[in-house]
Amino acid sequence: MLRDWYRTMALARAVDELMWVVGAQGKAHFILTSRGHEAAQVASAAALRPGHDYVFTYYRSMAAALQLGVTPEQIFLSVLAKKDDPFAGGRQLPNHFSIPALRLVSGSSSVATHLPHASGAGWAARVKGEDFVAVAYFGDGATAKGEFHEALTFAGIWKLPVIFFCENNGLAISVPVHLESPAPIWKKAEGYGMPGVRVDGGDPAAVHSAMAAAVAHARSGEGPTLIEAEVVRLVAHSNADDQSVYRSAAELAAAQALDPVRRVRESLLSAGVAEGSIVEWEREAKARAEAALAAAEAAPDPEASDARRHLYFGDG
Amino acid sequence: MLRDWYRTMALARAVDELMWVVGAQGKAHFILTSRGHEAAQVASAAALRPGHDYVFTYYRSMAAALQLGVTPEQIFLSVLAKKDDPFAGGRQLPNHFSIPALRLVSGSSSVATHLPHASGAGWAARVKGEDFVAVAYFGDGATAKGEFHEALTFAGIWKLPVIFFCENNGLAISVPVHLESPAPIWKKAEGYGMPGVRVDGGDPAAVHSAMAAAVAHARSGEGPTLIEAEVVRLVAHSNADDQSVYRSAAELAAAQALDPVRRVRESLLSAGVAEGSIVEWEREAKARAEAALAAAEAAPDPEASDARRHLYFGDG
Amino acid sequence: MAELTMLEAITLALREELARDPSVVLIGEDIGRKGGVFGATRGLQREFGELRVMDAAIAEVGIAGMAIGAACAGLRPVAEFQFADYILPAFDQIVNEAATLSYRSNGAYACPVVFRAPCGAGVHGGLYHSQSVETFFVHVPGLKVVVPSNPTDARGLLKSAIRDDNPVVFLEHKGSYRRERGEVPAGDVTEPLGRARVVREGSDVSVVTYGVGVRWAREAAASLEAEGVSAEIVDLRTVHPFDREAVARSVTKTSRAVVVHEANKTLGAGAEVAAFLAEELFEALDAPVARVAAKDSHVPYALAQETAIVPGVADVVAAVRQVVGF
Amino acid sequence: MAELTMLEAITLALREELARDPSVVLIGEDIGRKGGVFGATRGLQREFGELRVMDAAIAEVGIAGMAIGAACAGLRPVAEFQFADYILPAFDQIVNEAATLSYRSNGAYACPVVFRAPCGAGVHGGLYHSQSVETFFVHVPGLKVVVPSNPTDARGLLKSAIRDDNPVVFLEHKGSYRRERGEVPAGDVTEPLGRARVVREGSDVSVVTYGVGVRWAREAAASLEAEGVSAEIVDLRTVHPFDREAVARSVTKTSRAVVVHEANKTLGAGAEVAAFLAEELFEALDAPVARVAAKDSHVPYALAQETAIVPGVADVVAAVRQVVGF
Ligand SMILES: Cc1ncc(C[n+]2csc(CCOP(=O)(O)OP(=O)(O)O)c2C)c(N)n1
Ligand SMILES: Cc1ncc(C[n+]2csc(CCOP(=O)(O)OP(=O)(O)O)c2C)c(N)n1
Ligand SMILES: [Mg+2]
Ligand SMILES: [Mg+2]
Repeated sequence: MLRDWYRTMALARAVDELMWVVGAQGKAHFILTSRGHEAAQVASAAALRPGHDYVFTYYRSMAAALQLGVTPEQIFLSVLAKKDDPFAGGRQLPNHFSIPALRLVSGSSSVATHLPHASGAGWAARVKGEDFVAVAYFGDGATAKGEFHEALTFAGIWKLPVIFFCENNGLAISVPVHLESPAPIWKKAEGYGMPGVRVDGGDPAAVHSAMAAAVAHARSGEGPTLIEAEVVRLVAHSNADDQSVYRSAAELAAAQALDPVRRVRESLLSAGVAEGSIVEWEREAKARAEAALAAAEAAPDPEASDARRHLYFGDG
Repeated sequence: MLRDWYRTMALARAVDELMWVVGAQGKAHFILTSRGHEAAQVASAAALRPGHDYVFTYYRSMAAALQLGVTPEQIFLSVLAKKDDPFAGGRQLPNHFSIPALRLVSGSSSVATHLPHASGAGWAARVKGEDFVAVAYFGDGATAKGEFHEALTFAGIWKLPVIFFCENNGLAISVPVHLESPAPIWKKAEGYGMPGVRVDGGDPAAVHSAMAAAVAHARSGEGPTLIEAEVVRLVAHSNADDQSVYRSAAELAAAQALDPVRRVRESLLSAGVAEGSIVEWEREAKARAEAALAAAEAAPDPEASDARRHLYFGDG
Repeated sequence: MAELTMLEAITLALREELARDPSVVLIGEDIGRKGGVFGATRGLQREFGELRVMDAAIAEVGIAGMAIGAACAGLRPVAEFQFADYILPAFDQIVNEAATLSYRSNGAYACPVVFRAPCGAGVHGGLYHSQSVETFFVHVPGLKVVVPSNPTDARGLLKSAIRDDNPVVFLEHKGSYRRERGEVPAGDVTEPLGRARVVREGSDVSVVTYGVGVRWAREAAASLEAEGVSAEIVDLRTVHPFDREAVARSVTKTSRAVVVHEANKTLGAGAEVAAFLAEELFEALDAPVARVAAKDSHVPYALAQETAIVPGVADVVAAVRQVVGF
Repeated sequence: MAELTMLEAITLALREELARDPSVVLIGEDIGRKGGVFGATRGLQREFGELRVMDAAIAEVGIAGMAIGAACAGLRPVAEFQFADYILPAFDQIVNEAATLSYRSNGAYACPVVFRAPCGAGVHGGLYHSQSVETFFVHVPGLKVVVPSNPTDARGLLKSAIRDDNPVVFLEHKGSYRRERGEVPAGDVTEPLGRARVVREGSDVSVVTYGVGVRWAREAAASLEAEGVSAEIVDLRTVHPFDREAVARSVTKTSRAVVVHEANKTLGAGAEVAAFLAEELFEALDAPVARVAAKDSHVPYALAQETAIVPGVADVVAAVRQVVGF
């Protein structure tokens, strides 16, 4: 299991690094990243049933998306805003994951607005009497918004099958978490009558068992859970951000020391996995990312004449 | 002290009962009430410095307003929407208390929107280096709104001198508190890094000491407090509401048994206060309410020609 | 079928759609045990259960968000906002989330949500129980805005709104709830969104309006008749996107137009109608386009002042006289 | 004084007002340590401290509410919304709370708050970094809406907005931040709210616009000059309440009008200008009032599609030709 997760993490990292190159080349305008969040995303998504559970991601969820079945080709089609971008046809910024067959629901770029949507999907499960759960992925900064409160309030009152998965990287762009939340995030759960769990987001096994427990809890009708995964943001907020203005070299070094990809790699080695096969997986990941980019670059751009298409559903 | 509080409570009750008569007579269109909340309001407001501390009330805060220095005359001017209504000149529904000299700040009729305003006033205290505190009064239903969350988040992060005083009467119009909050209200405080206290809102001494502690805490720079006072709603939500549709006779009887005015009256008696003087205070209260109504009825109505005045500050 | 008030027609539409389609659900404050503060959902929770007719906490952002998320997972929610004044907290969810879902998913996700709210003044409710909020939604692509003027339209349009795959803001004038009564056709009859209706034929002037304005226009037209003025009344019914063809047809015929609504004048929905006419029917117009609307103010509680702000029949009569006499 | 970009002029205005008046405070996301995502507040937290230049949590309702409450207690807050797209969560606070405070307190409470936000498209930011939101606020009595087009106005109008006792929504086109540069006068110079300015004299047509539209109009006017068309440009500067006298004066002179803005056409601010002209200047107009605006759509990320939606110089030229050739 850890091996498969590592391969997905390595793929996410390879795609991520290539994205920044494409951005630096000016081929893509806006770059969003999951670098440092990979273990938390992959191990949590691995506890879900893709195509059955509804997943509301955010712009940092690329590794989770890959784990759920999104392909690197699809990601680069969105990074390059191509006509065949399956998420948005080039309308949205990159990495706004949306694939109905995977029950990955399109999100806006607004922080936290998708949390009540997850509660709504949980409501739908109860109305239909089906056993899917809904998951919302979001950051620490999102917990300050009223949507966080109202979403957890409804989920708690109606014992909706929802998992609120917070990836706490300690920053909201430049604002440190102590200026976003006056208390540890997992502690907010009690105010909503639901379990609150904090896990080391760099430890896939810990993340997976916490998520699996929350999913089982939700599926069996016992209601929602708030999970706080402690992660690190290894790079700038986006390619529009210069983090050196607000983040010291020491801070950055401390984050780098917690790079989840390296941490998992090391535990594989100490678990006796041959370095050779790890290197091979990493080579495959890079190759797959590069092939995906090449395919996407060859794809057509959206047509100006389609600019107003789908303003209303089914209008063409 | 308890005697003074009782006299204010009796006055609030007398004004309240007369309001409903005026409403039934069709002289006033909309009636809002503090009946059942008097002890919590009077004893908490008694811990404030009127004209120094900023108070953000809600439509149910009539007893608190009287304790802070609002007069029955002023209340009836607002009930009858008279030109000289000091709160709004007849623009607002009754009991939307606003008197700058008392630092009573005009509120809208929207639930919970004034909570962030109290946090903002607390911010002003810190910026100016003054020792006033800000208080927001609100109901249990208000705790579900995003404003509650964002207001407590800012107050908690910046240790603002704010007291969030929740009057939990178990209902939001017809919706019972278990459908408004998934957890006890006072328990939400921990998620905001502030003390949370629950008190019997029918016990003025308990309310006053909880409020006095919170005010001292805030004034000395230690930050905000959330207080939950358990109260009862003795009548319908407003004169537009028929509570018999959703509230059983047994429920109503249980609430009546907790009438704070009667409870305080009994404790005064058992404390040896002569019934005669209590009856005298009650007679005075009724007389004062009736005189206030008579004065307000004689006052002029607003002029149509002033309908657009003050749309912009200082425009006339 | 029996004569119903507009309020009864709305309850009927909700009951019919709940019965017809198990994916239809309602959410709102006090809509269950109390049946809504105006009674629009009376009896529905007992009939369909508390999960399908959900008494919501006071959390308008969450109510709108729950409805949107449920729609993504296959339901067709109808969210009630207790007063249109209290739909504003949900503005971001409706505008940035619901209105964009089809577009930003490149047509992959529909957003079949109806956002219902009682709107309008004249019931002496002050600043926060009197607002007309349609403008805020008419400016937004991806939304539809419906404002019925009578029981038959209220039922037929609400049924269409619930079956529509797009987010619809459905505004019900609370003054019309009991005042408007009429025969409602038997059977599963719907009214099309996006289509205006000429509710009175006339030759001298076109009164373009919707909602409560239709009643003012009818009463004005009746008294103008006595003066020999023949007014045509166009009930837009759907305010966004509005039926430009129907408006153009009528104004081309009468060459005079008065636009009427209760909302504030500045950038009220009538501004778009007037601008459209100034742009597209310049040559057909024999007189300036007049607008009858509220006097750009909040709605005060004191009766004399409310009356001074909110327009009515007399204002419509005066505007028509002025335009016809031009 | 030195030549400044519009962004530098805004920073200057904020620094000057913070220094001038200890009751002026700023609150917003990333405005402190980072100095704002566009740099509008760079250096100000170091200079004035973290209480007066507050790095806010991501909570727009709270940011607006904190500002309103602080204003009630004697401060003059300037709240920054990182993008105009994200001012919508605070819509209820701005419309139902800030805009009504003076009115509902019968003139007892002022609400001196400035709500600043970078607006507009053309920086390739997709649906949520490109919006024009002025319409939502122009419909609201009690609010003022300001959209500067150049550095001198940006500084002078922002200083006036901060000193104004009413809530002001101050929208800064992010495309103008670095593109617009100019001499900014030395000293404590302010520009009056509510006053338009004729930025180019002309005789054949009045181009009424604001914000980024002023640049389009200037470029269009220059190329139209070559065709012998003399265009007058009226920069509204304050979009609400707008300077009706100035617009009427210009259109009375030219008898032709083109209204230009980047916001969507349907019920964009231009609809009110066009409706006003159709109502009040009917006889002065020799041609229909044309509107240049976005094509009623969300703003897509893909460059070719964004360009297809958002208007520009060529659209202004075409509209003027059509109106002049009428
Ligand atoms: C409502 C809203 N306000 C502001 C923004 C601008 N913004 C984009 S990302 C971001 C920081 C989010 O921080 P966090 O939630 O911790 O997520 P992270 O990026 O750290 O994973 C902000 C403020 C936004 N997108 N939406
Ligand atoms: C934002 C908003 N939504 C809905 C309403 C309608 N409303 C008025 S009072 C009320 C119930 C408030 O309950 P609670 O907060 O418990 O206060 P109580 O009246 O019980 O003291 C509701 C839903 C409102 N005023 N504002
Ligand atoms: Mg973060
Ligand atoms: Mg209550």
